[in-house]
Amino acid sequence: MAENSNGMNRRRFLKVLGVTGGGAAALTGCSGDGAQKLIPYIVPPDNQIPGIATWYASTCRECPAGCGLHVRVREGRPVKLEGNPDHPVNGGRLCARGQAGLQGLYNPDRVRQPLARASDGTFEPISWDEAIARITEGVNAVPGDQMRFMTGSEAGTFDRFVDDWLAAFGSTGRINFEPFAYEALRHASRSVFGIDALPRYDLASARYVLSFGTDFLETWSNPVGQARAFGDSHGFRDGAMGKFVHVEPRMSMTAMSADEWIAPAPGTEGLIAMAMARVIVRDGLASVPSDVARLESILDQFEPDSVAARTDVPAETIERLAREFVSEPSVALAGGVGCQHAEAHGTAAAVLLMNYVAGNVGRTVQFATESGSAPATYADVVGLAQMMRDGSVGALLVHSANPVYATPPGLRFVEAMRQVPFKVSFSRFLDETAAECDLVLPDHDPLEQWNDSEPIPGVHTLQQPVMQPVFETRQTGDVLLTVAQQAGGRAATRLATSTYKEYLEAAWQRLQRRLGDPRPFAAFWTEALQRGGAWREVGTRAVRLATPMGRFGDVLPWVAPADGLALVAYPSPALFDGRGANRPWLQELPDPVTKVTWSTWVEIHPETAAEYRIAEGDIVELASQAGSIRVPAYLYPGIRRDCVAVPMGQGHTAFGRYAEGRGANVLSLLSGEPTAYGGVATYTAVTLRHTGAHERLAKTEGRPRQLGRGIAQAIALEELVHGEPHEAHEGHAAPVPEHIEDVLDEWQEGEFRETEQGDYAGEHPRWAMAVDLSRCTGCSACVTACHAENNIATVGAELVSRGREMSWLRIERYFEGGENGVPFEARVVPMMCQHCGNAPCEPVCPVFAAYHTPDGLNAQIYNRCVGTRYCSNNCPYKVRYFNWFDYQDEADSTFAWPAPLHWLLNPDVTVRAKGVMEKCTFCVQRIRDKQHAATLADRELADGEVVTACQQTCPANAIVFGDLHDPNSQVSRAARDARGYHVLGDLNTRPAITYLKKVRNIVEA
Amino acid sequence: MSAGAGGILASYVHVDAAADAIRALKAKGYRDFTVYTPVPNVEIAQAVRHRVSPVRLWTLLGGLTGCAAGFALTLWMSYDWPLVVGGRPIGSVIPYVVIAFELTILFGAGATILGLLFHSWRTKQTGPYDGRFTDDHIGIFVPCPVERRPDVEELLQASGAEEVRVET
Amino acid sequence: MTTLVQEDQLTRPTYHEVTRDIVATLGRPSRMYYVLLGLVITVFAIGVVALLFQVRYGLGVAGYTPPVMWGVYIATFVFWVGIAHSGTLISAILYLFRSAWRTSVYRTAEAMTVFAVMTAGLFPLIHVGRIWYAYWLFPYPNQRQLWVNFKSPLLWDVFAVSTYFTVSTLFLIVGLIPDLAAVREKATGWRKKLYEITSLGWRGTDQQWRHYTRGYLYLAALATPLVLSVHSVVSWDFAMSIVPGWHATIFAPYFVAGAIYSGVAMVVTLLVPLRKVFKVERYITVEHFENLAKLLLLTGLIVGYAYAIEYFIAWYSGSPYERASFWNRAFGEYWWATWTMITCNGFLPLLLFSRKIRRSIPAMFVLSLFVNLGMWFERFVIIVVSLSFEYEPYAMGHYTPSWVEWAILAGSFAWFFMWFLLFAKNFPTVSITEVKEIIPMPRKERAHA
Amino acid sequence: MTKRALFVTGTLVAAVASVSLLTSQSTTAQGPQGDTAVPYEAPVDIDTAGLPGPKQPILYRHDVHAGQYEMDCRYCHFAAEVSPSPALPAVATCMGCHIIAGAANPEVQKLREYWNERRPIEWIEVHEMAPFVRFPHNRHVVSDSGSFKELEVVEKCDVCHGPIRRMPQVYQFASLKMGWCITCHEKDQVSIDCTLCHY
Repeated sequence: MAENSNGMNRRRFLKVLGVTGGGAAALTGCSGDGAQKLIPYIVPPDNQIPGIATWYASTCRECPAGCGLHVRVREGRPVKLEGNPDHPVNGGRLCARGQAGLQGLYNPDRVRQPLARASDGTFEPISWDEAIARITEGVNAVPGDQMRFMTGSEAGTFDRFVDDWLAAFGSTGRINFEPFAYEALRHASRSVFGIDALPRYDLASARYVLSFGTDFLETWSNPVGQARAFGDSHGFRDGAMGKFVHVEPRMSMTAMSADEWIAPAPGTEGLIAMAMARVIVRDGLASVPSDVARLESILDQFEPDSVAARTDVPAETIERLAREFVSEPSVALAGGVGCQHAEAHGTAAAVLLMNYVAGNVGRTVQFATESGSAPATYADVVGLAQMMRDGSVGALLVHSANPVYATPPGLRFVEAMRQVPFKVSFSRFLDETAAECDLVLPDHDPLEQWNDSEPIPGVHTLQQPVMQPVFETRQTGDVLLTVAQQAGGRAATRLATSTYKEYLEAAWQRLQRRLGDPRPFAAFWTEALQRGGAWREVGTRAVRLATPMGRFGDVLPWVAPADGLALVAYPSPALFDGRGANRPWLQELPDPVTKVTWSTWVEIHPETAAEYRIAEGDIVELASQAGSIRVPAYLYPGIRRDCVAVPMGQGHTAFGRYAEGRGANVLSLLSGEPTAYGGVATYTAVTLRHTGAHERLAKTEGRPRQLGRGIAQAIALEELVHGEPHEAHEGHAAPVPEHIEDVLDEWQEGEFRETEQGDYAGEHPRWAMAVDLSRCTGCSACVTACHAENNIATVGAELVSRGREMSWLRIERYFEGGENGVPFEARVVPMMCQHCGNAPCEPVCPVFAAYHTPDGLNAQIYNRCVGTRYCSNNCPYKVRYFNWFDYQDEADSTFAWPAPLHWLLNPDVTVRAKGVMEKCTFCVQRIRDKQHAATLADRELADGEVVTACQQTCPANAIVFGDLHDPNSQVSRAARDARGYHVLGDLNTRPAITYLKKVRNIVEA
Repeated sequence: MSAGAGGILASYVHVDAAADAIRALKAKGYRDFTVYTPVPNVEIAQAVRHRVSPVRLWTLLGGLTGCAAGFALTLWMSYDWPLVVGGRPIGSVIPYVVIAFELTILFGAGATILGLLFHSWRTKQTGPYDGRFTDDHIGIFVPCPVERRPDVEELLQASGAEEVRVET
Repeated sequence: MTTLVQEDQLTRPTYHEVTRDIVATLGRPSRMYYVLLGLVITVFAIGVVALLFQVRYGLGVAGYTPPVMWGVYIATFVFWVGIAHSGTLISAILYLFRSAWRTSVYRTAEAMTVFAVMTAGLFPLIHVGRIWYAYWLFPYPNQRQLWVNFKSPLLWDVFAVSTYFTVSTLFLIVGLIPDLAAVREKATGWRKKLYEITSLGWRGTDQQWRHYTRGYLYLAALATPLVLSVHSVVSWDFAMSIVPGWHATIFAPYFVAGAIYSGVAMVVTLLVPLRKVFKVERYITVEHFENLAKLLLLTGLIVGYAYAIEYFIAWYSGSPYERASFWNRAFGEYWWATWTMITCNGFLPLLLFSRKIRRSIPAMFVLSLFVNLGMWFERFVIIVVSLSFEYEPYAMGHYTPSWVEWAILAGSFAWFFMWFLLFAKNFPTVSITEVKEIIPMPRKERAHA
Repeated sequence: MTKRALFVTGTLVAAVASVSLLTSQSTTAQGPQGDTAVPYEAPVDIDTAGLPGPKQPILYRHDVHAGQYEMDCRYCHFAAEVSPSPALPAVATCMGCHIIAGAANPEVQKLREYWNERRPIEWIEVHEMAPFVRFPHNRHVVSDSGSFKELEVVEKCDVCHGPIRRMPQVYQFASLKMGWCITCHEKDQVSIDCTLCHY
């Protein structure tokens, strides 16, 4: 194993390896001599026992949200990331991107040692000493005012550190680059309330959520935390639930969870908000703040009737929304996709204003007394590019930012960069920006380094190294300090600390003083490390309308061009702005809306597509003034006829084997010019052309409609609360009359009693699960969690297009309505093995590879499986997955774990061989682990002790797991719920999974 | 029947002639003669008048054994390591009927063949034989001591044998 | 049915002529024979290569697209098992019915049965994911102390098919013994040796005939229920599942009829060239083809009826899954396969109502080819189309076979014909003894008259 | 008649034979070895070439450490009671004693080289489990079910590892095949559910 891990630090590797468990052992079959090697530690690391997982608290840095992590470490290798339950940001949950953090750590395409540009333009590996010598020389050569340092959005100690470091070199040239800097929203709070801060939305206590294109369940701000809050407020509980209305030209993943989706003309969301404000003031629906009087004149321009025509939303709808909005605790959201068009600052302002008018500001919309450090606006980046072009930048240092990819090519950032004589990247990967640099000094992975972050004012969350570095990388903080020392002079004196960790601890000592914590620092520090950070209360401040108020002409909407179509470019829920593109898990994660993997696509309304004679998979050319891309078409009824939508994140020209040359980068359609509020406009006019080419979309979806089979069931709130719950059975009627069914059941019981002997005597638990569809948002975090926990292979686009994906857990997405007047609706249902009591897959297996365990699991014994695949044919849920190829043989093109990616394999789970069937096991390894623990401690398992991977990570808390034989367990109670139903229950498969119907808070027309 | 014992071998073209000869021989009290025919022939069979072949008993017993074995095998194996599949009883007889049936046929057929070989070989004749007997001639071989040959010969000739020769 | 062949219709050869003519078929093979043999062996080799390729890289090299987990392999398996059936029907069932006309065709049919089962038997192995563990399907004592699951229809298959192979092989051999004795007398050189051994010292004594006729009768009596059971069991592979389009009580009789239908067609396909090459038109006459044609017509009608009734029940059951499945079958992505099947098996055989066609050998030959094609497609439709459209709409998929599957399919035909060619030149393909049996032996009276 | 009777008995014999053939044969698991009371002298000079089992980078003598000096197995395999994996002693653990002890011994010198060079010792795995099997050592070492009730911990080790306290060089004692596991589990009425070990 070590032999073929070129560039990997062998010694460290051996040290960390310890004794490998089964999963990894399966991969070490290739070690030179046949004999298995057992490699002990030289010095035993404290608190690590081979075979027992150690957990460390840390912070996820996959996006600026800054979720708390618990890292599961086995034999020195992190094998699973889970949310930190005590963490205020994410409360123990993670999204798909967070789960995939491991694939950043173990990514085979990481920069394995310092690289320097050779004379022939290629990179050559160099030693760290030389690397540091070169950078020191480089930065000493340029005067401070010509030095520019671009980092990602760093809210924390590193942020200050970089400033200090630059200062030490007499520079202030700091750019804090984040592709989505929420410029419009900031601009709006400045113009409306005169404060430069982002509002905090309190989703948990709002009973009525009105989102103006804010993708708050996908990528915007803190999706995990918001999903949790949303789940609590909108999920159905004892006869009540909140209502969620989403206003956006396209039904995004977030919109799929909405009770009502309103598709206005693109860019006119602001008008609707203003009109609603107008209605509220006009009819005095709410006790409006006194200073609203100043707005009357402005609001007059926004009578619903006049607005209706421009927004394409009927006046009565607007009136209704306004009434509903003030009828209960509500919040209107601005930001995200809906606030990225040229006039988005107007939209944001309008929404804030409406919140103000409705009296939400100070309640569900709050402004913290301290505003965290703001990332640079896109305008700043444009400024930087300009300076570079002028040649007034002597040295450019880039850390965890990829401007070359993440800015519109129209900006021509690359050309600008080439004017800079000395360019250094601290990137962990050879991304587009690093590829342009002269020197690459790879930073540690977030899981290998000391750091902290303050994603939300008051939340100080820590990162600690959870393993020995995989490669010859160094933490940038330390590198910079060494540089400062070597540079000597003022720099050396101003940065006295020798390691970044010291600098960090110093910062935390200050924090401790600030918190007034009397204990010795060591105690405080240790506790912080264990908790994952330190939290303090940050108050909110009252805000009034600014005087003078910003221009309200801003509310003028972005007008979609009459000819051609309006393009909506949105961040991909899986790949975000593209930084996830080198993680196979995320590439293979079906998009929550389109279910497409491994590629870019353009969403077109079927009717529009018909006009252009475009079928699914046809390659179309999208062209704007800025440029053009060729992408396959996906026909999506959930988008306006005059719009098309393309996700961001693909079309990388560098960034490793999984990202390179895949799909297209939609940014090339967007103008490089900054908008009035200094952002990138992601709405633009495009023309569509059918190229005549065609490709088979690599999507996991068979058919988008349920054919009336009641797989994803929903029920209207009234019907549930007042109507007869049991009448709500959707799909067709049961195939046999009641009295026959009773007879059948009796007979079934008889059969069951017959089976209850020996091991099956029934004192065992029966493991079962319940999934609450009124909470599930389809975010697919569970899917990636399942990949991570169960060593599921990723198979690549070609195999996915042939339906051969291995994901044990899939989120089925079904469309409802959308034609002849029925409002369009999308439903999601997580589909995994149902562990049926009458499992059809079991009796057909000739060799008992599929059988029923005494504790009610539908077991699949991989090593007994011969591969007849009869079980899969006979599984009505189609949740069994077959190993068509050998995914662990590096000789094969389908090899799924190129070193060191195989280090993330869970040692407790067998890596399945070629030619065997596999499927969801209810995380049997976790069950057995807890059972062993309980037996050794001589006690009974408690309810909720066993937590499956999907349940653990679910941001909306939609999944419960436990013992069905215990009448008081959560899962039994859920199974008895009036909303409960079994998918395809009329087949008498007796599934162990109960689905709780989605509840739609709508007034049935 | 002692090997190589001499006798008279007659060959016929006409089936009725052969039948007459057989009847005549029986009338004269000859029992252990052998009749060769290219095909099974009703007339000859009636003339010879054998008891029904015991092979059928082999078939019956084979079949019964197979059936028993089928149920024994399936049931015993099911309970030797009981595993529940699809909520069915451990030993569910209905599906096992198929196995039992197939084994019935298999053992039955096997036993029939064994019986066939066993009996045919037991009664295998080592007397003289002529290749034409599997083509288009009927043969009758009457083993008899020298002193009785003349009248046997005469009898066979009379019944219209195409050829009669003495085998020693 | 004994009167199917009027004695006067058959220009009566003498016993001697029968022996002569049929032994003549074992004479020196023509160059054409070797060319053909070489061809099939080559094609077979290609199939083997494809299989090795699949074993090395995994089943993924076949065109499988979940949820279609079974495809060409199982379809072809069922196809060959089906082919096998007519042999036993003609040799056993018609034997019990004492139908005289079978005598000159049954040997060919029976040989075809054995080779067809040998071919079919390969496919369950070819289609499993871990062929090297296929022996786990047999209940043998092992250190794991594990047994097999007798509730699985696949296990029934294992027993049914292996039993069928054993019994039909025994049946063929037993039938051959007297013939081999006859051939023995004419043969020379190594072949004489061969026949001396294989004829087990047969002499046709009264005692031998006494046991032989009984034994043969009982073998036929056992083979008859067996042949019905085997394809029933094969059909239960599908009927026992809950897949819409598979889960039907009509399957057993429907499959048996279909099996005999395809088998008879294959017999015709084989007999037409055979009688020409071997110049045995005198024994295999138009009458035989007409009788086979009538069998085809009968079974064809049953199959057609089954098709119709499937759709009726799908509608009548009221089950939305069944209805959707059959709607998809007729008008879905695979409509072409379905309509090929219905045309070849449902409509074309209706031509056989015309005596002209029944008695026209070229017409029969062409028709038999169509029926073979149609019956292969029937299996393809039942398996692939049903699987591609099951319960879970999200998990529906479309399957197209890959070159590996086509190569192995071709290889299986080559394998079958290889054995048949080898058999035809070394063993009598027309039963000498039984043909003689229906020719009365010469009698004194008539001779004198 | 005789013939018929003979036939009947024949077939019956055949049937019985076939069934009895199918009865599971049993592999016997070795219990704890003889009297551990009597102090044991490990042989001083042994023919290393002739020893069974793979040749290890260092000839670590279980018979000396665990046998003669009666060191508890858990001194080195410290995790055996708490973890599915018994754990290997870190080089530091060895050096705990050998920093002084056995300086003269060439094998100990090898050990010290490893230590000085901070090199891990790459032991050859003797008891190699198939990757699809889970064997939690802790459950077995702590177990008191069936025949394990009256066993000392070290004796429990012996059940699978055999006379390891008499082995100069460790060799695989038990077959570690599934049948062998099952026999013991059945004897002691421990569950034989497949997912106990396979997942």
